[in-house]
Amino acid sequence: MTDKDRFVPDEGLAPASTALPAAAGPLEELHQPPRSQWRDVWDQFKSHRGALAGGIIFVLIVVTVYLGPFVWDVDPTQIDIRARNQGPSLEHPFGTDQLGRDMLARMMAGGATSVSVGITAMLLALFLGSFIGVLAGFFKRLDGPLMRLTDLFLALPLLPLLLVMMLLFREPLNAAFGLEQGIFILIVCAIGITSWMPTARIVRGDVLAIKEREFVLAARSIGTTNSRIITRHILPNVLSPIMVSATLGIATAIITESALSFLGLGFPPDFPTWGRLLFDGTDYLQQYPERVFWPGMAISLTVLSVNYLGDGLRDALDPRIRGR
Amino acid sequence: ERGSDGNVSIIYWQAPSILNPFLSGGTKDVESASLIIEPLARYDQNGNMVPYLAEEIPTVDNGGVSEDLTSITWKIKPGIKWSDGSDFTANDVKFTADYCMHPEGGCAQLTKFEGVTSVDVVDDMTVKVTFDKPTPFPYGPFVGGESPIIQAAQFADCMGAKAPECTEQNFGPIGTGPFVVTDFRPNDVIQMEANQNYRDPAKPAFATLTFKGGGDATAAGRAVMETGEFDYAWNLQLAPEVIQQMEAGGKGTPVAGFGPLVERIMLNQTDASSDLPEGERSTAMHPHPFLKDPAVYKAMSMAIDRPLLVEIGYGQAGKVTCNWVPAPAAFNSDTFDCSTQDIAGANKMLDDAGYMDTNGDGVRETPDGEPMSILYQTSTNAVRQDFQALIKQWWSEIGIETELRNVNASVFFGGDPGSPDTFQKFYADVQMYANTFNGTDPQSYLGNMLCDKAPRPDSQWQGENISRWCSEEYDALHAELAKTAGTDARAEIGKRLNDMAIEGGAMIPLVHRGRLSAHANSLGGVVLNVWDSELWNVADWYRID
Amino acid sequence: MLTFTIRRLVLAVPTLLFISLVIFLLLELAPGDPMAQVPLTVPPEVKEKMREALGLGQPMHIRFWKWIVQFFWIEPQVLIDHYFGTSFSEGDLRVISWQTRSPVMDIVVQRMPQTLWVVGTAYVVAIIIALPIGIYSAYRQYSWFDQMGTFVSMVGFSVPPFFSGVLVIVIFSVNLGWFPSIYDTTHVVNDWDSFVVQLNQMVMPVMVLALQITAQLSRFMRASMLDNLNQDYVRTARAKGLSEYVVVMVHVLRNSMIPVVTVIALGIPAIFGGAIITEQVFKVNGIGQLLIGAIQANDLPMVQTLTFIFAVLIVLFNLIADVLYGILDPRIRYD
Amino acid sequence: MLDTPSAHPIAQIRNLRVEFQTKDGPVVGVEDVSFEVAPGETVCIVGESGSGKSVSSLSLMRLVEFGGGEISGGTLLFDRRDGGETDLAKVDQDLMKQIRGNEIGMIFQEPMTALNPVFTVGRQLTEGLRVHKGLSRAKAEERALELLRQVRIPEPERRLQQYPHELSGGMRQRVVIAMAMACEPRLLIADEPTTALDVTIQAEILALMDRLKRETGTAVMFITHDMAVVAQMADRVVVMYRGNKVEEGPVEQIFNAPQHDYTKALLAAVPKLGEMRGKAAPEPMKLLGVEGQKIAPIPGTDSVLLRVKGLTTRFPVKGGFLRRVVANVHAVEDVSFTINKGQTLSLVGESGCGKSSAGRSILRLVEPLSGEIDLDGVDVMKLDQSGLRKARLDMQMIFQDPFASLNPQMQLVDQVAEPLRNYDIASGSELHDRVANLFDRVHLPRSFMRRFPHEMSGGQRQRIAIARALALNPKLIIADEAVSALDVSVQAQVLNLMMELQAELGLSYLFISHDMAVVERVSHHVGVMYLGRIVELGPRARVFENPQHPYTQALMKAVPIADPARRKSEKDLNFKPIPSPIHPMGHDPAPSEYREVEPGHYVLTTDSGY
Ligand SMILES: Nc1ncnc2c1ncn2[C@@H]1O[C@H](COP(=O)(O)OP(=O)(O)OP(=O)(O)O)[C@@H](O)[C@H]1O
Ligand SMILES: Nc1ncnc2c1ncn2[C@@H]1O[C@H](COP(=O)(O)OP(=O)(O)OP(=O)(O)O)[C@@H](O)[C@H]1O
Ligand SMILES: [Mg+2]
Ligand SMILES: [Mg+2]
Repeated sequence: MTDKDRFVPDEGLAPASTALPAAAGPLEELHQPPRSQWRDVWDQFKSHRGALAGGIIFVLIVVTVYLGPFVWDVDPTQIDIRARNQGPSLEHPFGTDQLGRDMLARMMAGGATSVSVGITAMLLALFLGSFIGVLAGFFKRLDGPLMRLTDLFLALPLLPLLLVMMLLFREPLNAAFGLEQGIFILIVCAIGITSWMPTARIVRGDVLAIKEREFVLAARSIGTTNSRIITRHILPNVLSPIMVSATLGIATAIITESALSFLGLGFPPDFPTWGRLLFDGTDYLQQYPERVFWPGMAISLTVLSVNYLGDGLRDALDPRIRGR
Repeated sequence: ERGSDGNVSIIYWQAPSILNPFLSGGTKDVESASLIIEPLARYDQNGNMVPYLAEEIPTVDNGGVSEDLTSITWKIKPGIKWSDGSDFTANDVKFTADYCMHPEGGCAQLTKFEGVTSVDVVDDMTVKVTFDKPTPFPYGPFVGGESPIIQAAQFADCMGAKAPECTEQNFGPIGTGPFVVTDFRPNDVIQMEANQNYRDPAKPAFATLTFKGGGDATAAGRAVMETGEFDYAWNLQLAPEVIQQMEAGGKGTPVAGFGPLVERIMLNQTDASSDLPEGERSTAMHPHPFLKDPAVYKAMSMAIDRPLLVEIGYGQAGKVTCNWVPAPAAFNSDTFDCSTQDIAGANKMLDDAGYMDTNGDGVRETPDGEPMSILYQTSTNAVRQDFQALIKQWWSEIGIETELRNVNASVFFGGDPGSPDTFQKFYADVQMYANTFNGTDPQSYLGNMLCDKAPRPDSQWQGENISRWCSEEYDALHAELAKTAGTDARAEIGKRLNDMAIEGGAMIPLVHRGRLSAHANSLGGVVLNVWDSELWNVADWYRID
Repeated sequence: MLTFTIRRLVLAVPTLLFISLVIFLLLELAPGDPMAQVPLTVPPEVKEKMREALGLGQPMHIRFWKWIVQFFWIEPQVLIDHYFGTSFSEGDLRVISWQTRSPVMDIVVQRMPQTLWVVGTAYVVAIIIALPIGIYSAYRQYSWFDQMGTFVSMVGFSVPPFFSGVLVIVIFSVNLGWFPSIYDTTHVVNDWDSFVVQLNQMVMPVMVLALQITAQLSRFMRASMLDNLNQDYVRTARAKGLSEYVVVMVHVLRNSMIPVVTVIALGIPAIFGGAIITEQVFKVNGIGQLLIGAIQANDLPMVQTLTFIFAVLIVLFNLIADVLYGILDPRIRYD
Repeated sequence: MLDTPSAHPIAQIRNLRVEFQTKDGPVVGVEDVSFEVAPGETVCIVGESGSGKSVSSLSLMRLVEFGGGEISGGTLLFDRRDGGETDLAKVDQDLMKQIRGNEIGMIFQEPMTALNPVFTVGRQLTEGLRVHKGLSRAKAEERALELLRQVRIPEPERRLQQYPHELSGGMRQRVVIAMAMACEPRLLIADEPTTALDVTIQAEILALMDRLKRETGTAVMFITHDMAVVAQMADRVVVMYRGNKVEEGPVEQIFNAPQHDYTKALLAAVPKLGEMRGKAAPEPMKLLGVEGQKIAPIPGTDSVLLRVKGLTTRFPVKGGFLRRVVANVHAVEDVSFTINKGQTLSLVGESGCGKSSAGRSILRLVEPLSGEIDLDGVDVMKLDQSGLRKARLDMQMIFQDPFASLNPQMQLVDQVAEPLRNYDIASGSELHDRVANLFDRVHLPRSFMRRFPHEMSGGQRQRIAIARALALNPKLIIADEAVSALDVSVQAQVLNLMMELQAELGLSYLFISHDMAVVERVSHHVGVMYLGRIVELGPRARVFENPQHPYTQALMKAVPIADPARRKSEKDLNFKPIPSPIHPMGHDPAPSEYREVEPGHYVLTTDSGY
């Protein structure tokens, strides 16, 4: 073995799956009717109780934060200064904040931002990570430079990077997309650009292993071009580590956004996010503990549900498990 | 008795980086250094000057200040020793001036020495400062915490470009103050012990002092008032409820004092629209489409409920103000009253002036058809963000649409001409921050509104006239102030200048902010002073048993 | 293995130089001004003078070159001088922080102990907790214990330290009064009592940090164990009549530790880098706090030096992880 | 042996039933199996893949539990060393710990993975000894050394310090055997100990086990699906089929007078060396239960399709500080041959001799260093990438591992259609029709088109691989160990299919294999490779009946014959370890020179390294 990096797994994520599936299975099942791949995935997914629960909760959260405002149509920025710092009541089920804004409305508005940031930033990081990982793993010549690039990004300090991005891109983005959209894009990019590295390493390791598998050689022998080998043969087979990165990615993105709020680099102040609500509530921890309870709970619940969802998806997408 | 009360511990949520106030203008550095090095005279809690290392305050009356107001002569108190045991002389005073005025030194307190042509040692105990022109207020050099005296012997090799190499000196200056440094950890903690050569043999009461830095205001307040780990916490800018809650902890007491610090909204007199080319944006070339109209800014001011802002944001550490210079008391104008919100009045004023919501979207348009929507920026800070939200709401009630933006403080207040987000560039319609001045004389502070101080591209966007407000009348009156002596006469002009700026719509003052600090109930002798270092009388602190 | 190591080390030099250039350019581009924390009462002309005194007037490439010389040539000399009493570096200008006007490296050295005490202990504690949890969760996959472990570690993973830190302070310092809320960096450990005091003040930050690290490490350990538990050699070991303990704790664990150990090694730079938010919340004032403070004050030499040291550590521990892998796994030989 | 039939059996399995709890409900691994093993006796258990052989043996060790299985019925009586018969199905795991390794030893299927990669051989060998026999470290090592000598590992002292990956497959399997023998168990279970190995190594291992059994008197339970191995080893045979025992009897009886249909089919499917003696052209095998089989020789033509001359392929070995090439693996060295249209050339030889490399070089899936490849007038060596893509329309490859060579994430229809899509040969419904036709060609129901590889058996998977190779209507198919991984019965089906296609479509094959019996069945010509060179090349009949090169002769001797009457003894075998194919830079081996011993039958005269 001359190439070492493929053995080096990455922080926090499940290790790459490299083992080959066992030989022939029993012959009996051959006479069952054929099933579609997605039904299979779904069947496997359904049988994972945690995953199902996680999925349901996640969908519930998503539905609540996006559709909730149509039901509970209180403006989250509406200040009712007489109703400051109230506990839960019928009028304000989650209470109000220090300016008398309705916490339920703010939680939903904040959730919409946090979840959107989480999902889009994760998608961006995933795209970058997979792209770089696949290129590095597949083309030997690109491997060294791309991995050094990964080192570089790991070493870059996040904060100055963010400031530079704010400096260079905020105005043009604001001009092109409006303030909220502009900031949203900026933050998503910032999180995405600084969190793709683990994915890239894992994907690269897996691609290196899969590239050596015989079906890739077989594909080459039937005249498949490189780009098709990558899209049809390599990518589907690194899907499960990518899925795991994805689920962890949503969680990290939501948490990173809250840290950005902590450092004052996040969304505009009248733009609630769960991270900001949690941070703002921390000062009032002793007086109004429910103010930190709701956002803290929401973040944890989302992260948990996404994690279970990811576990289930990984099992469901892995033919080694599904096939049995 | 000196050293009898053990240890006193102070927490500043911003940590001192250096103990040489000439190399850093930061409050944290100036105040921590004030425990060690002292000026010739200080301001007391009422803003009166009191002699420290000087025998008395020189005035025209006692002959210390020359009749033509071009020089001032200080006499040093006899018998003062540096903490290393050597004598404090006029030489040290002259050296301090030379040190700060060295062209390559980058001295942060250079304004203190503005107009000084020479500092001469008359004799060991006398030093004379000469100015280039009559200076009605000659108490810049060597007065107040920003201008202490450093030891000539220690800093002799640290002049000019060499200043930063003198780490040892900058971290442990020899002083005449009540404490000497035993261990300095930059941006973390300073340990000190009582100065054995301090001029009052009974002071300080504490043998050692710990000065911890870092964290945030909440944690500092908690450490003093709730857990009792620390004796003194500085500048607790916290929501009033939080302060109340902490006070209920029963271990400490918050104290407030008011200097001239005002939280205000600056109104951009120029157009900051991003449609304009870089270099013309936010410059006098393009006046603001509607903010210069008195009806508009007055309506905007009327729509604000200042008492509520005080209650929410500052509690006992805030007062309603309509003035730019609310202190010292002599300078506080009583021309305006703005303590009641008047939305209806504001609406009427706008209606009358022809700003109507012609298209029914809830936002008024100018007579030219431009919607009245403004960008409102400030630095990132919990209280400011609450203010933004409230004011946005009030302004929406008078048909002005507001978009909010907050900028990281280090970018906002940093003067990087390359950044579009600095408060000097003011690429927004209105912006909120607080400003103040040192000492008790507002002359140069009032100079901030002079026409030529407006930040411009050709001045690298430097300049204090942030709102780019300009009035010839004002400039003329300010020139007169610079020539006028006598407190009463100066105060009269000062108030008129203040009124002109407010009336003319340079800014909307919001809250007169005090300083809120907290001390442990067991710490006696604390007198909060907003005119000088908060720790000015640390020598008098003692432990209540 | 030796040539591999040396080759990687040699290759690391251009990589690091490039990284340092990128960091430098990034910091140059970043908006911000070392004068941001100077009060507004100081007029712009004075600030301009102060900037010049910091050397900001010089063109960019000269400043970069100066930094390179100071960091790679003068600082090592200072180190040599310090240890051998020589005086190579006398009179040379070291990397000077703009905030404190003192050599950056001195401050870094000063900050190291508390960072290592707190973050390092947290890391060790996390490892000690995470490994058994991971092992047992994998061995009893989908058991009650496993589910519990997943739940707790996920919650631990999802709570930001700016919240969990304040929460434990409110509970343990304010309400119970067990531990100090502010870390005393000057505390010297020289006997048992002072050690107890040190432990006391470390408990909370270590708890908060360890929670997060444990969450990730235990997941990783579990995954690695699961991968190995189904391997053929485990069956062989059982067929030999070894007890379950030996099978799991010797055969499986040894194999599972290979990736985990490298992951642990890859996490070590983070110890030296400190924990920005946790240090801030508990006022530990270690490297993390130093970095964030320097960034906020736009102290470019400090930020540049710290991030560069961090980059060096990342590259170095990447290499160490690879080498460790080679040592732990006899199948891997780097030529 | 059988001359002590009255001896009390060491293990009696009665009505064993094992179930696995899966997500789709319980699965029966073994339904009802009973048999017994007497001391000093070798019982072979045969049956196709998945018939429950492994599960039965693992049940006896009580290791099924760790795989999620459960013994739901039957008794497993075991005669313990200190007297007393125990029902292993009932004892607890603590007692089992003392029995496992101590009284029952087990050898596993996969020598590559059965050893723990991170412990030295010595450590793994001594572990059991120290647990069961309470030996000190030094004593245990002494005994380990003795064991290694017994299994005839060269340089046993050094081996103790080595890690498993540093040993070859054969050596590793010998270590596993030594490990199983360490505590002198009374019963040795060997679960397909040679399936993954080469003929030559297999022969050695079989001989070794036989000798050990004779020397120690251990009872052996030998699991395999290779009838030739059974013939070589067994005293008694148990035939299993889908979780049941279908037949049991002494080895001669099973081979000569099989009773059960399954046994008959199994035996029929086994290609036997020498069966083709006297036949000029290959012909399909006669399979039981297949109606209307047309058995006709496939003569092929005499026109040349592929001409390979002086093919040399080397792999660089990088090293040193700058990672420069310091040496080369001489994988293929000056190889020349021709293949005629409609005929098959087989390449045989031990693992690592360069067969695959030669095949891949022809397709230029690895870049040859030099040589000429002429495929029906096209100079393959001169083609650029796009030309090469076009040339691959004419030559296709089938890979060794039917699972590994299919993408687990793609439906079969897409995999078969992929080459057609790649060359834009067909699309839409035409594509679908062509794929359906291909499925018909390889005798797979069209309903399989939407399945995934994991839903197929090994044989079916290999048919998909063949269909995919056929999609482009190639003239030449390189079949790299295309049947090695398959069960005998499946292997026979696939072989027949390949021959059928050859007869119908006039395909040419380059057939790469190490199984001499299979090669004899399918080829027109045979090339024997050793260390990168062809040492002997000629018509199949000549090479098999009149091997000239010493290596060919040794290879022929090693092949076990599926006939209990013709067992090989250990002394027939003499294999030298293969020398390293790695040579330093600049090493320039002499060209190969051949002597024509008979018309078309060439033997290498220059040094081959053997
Ligand atoms: N862990 C398991 N879970 C579920 N089913 C299993 C498990 N192990 C074996 N089986 C099933 O038990 C049956 C018998 O398997 P076994 O491994 O004994 O076959 P085998 O005869 O040894 O085959 P091979 O020759 O491929 O090794 C098969 O149908 C298989 O699917
Ligand atoms: N990509 C490669 N890089 C370096 N060496 C290789 C490579 N592929 C094969 N080799 C070496 O070339 C030699 C011939 O290998 P090849 O795979 O052709 O053997 P084979 O006869 O097909 O063996 P098997 O029966 O095990 O498949 C071996 O020594 C092998 O280690
Ligand atoms: Mg088996
Ligand atoms: Mg091969």
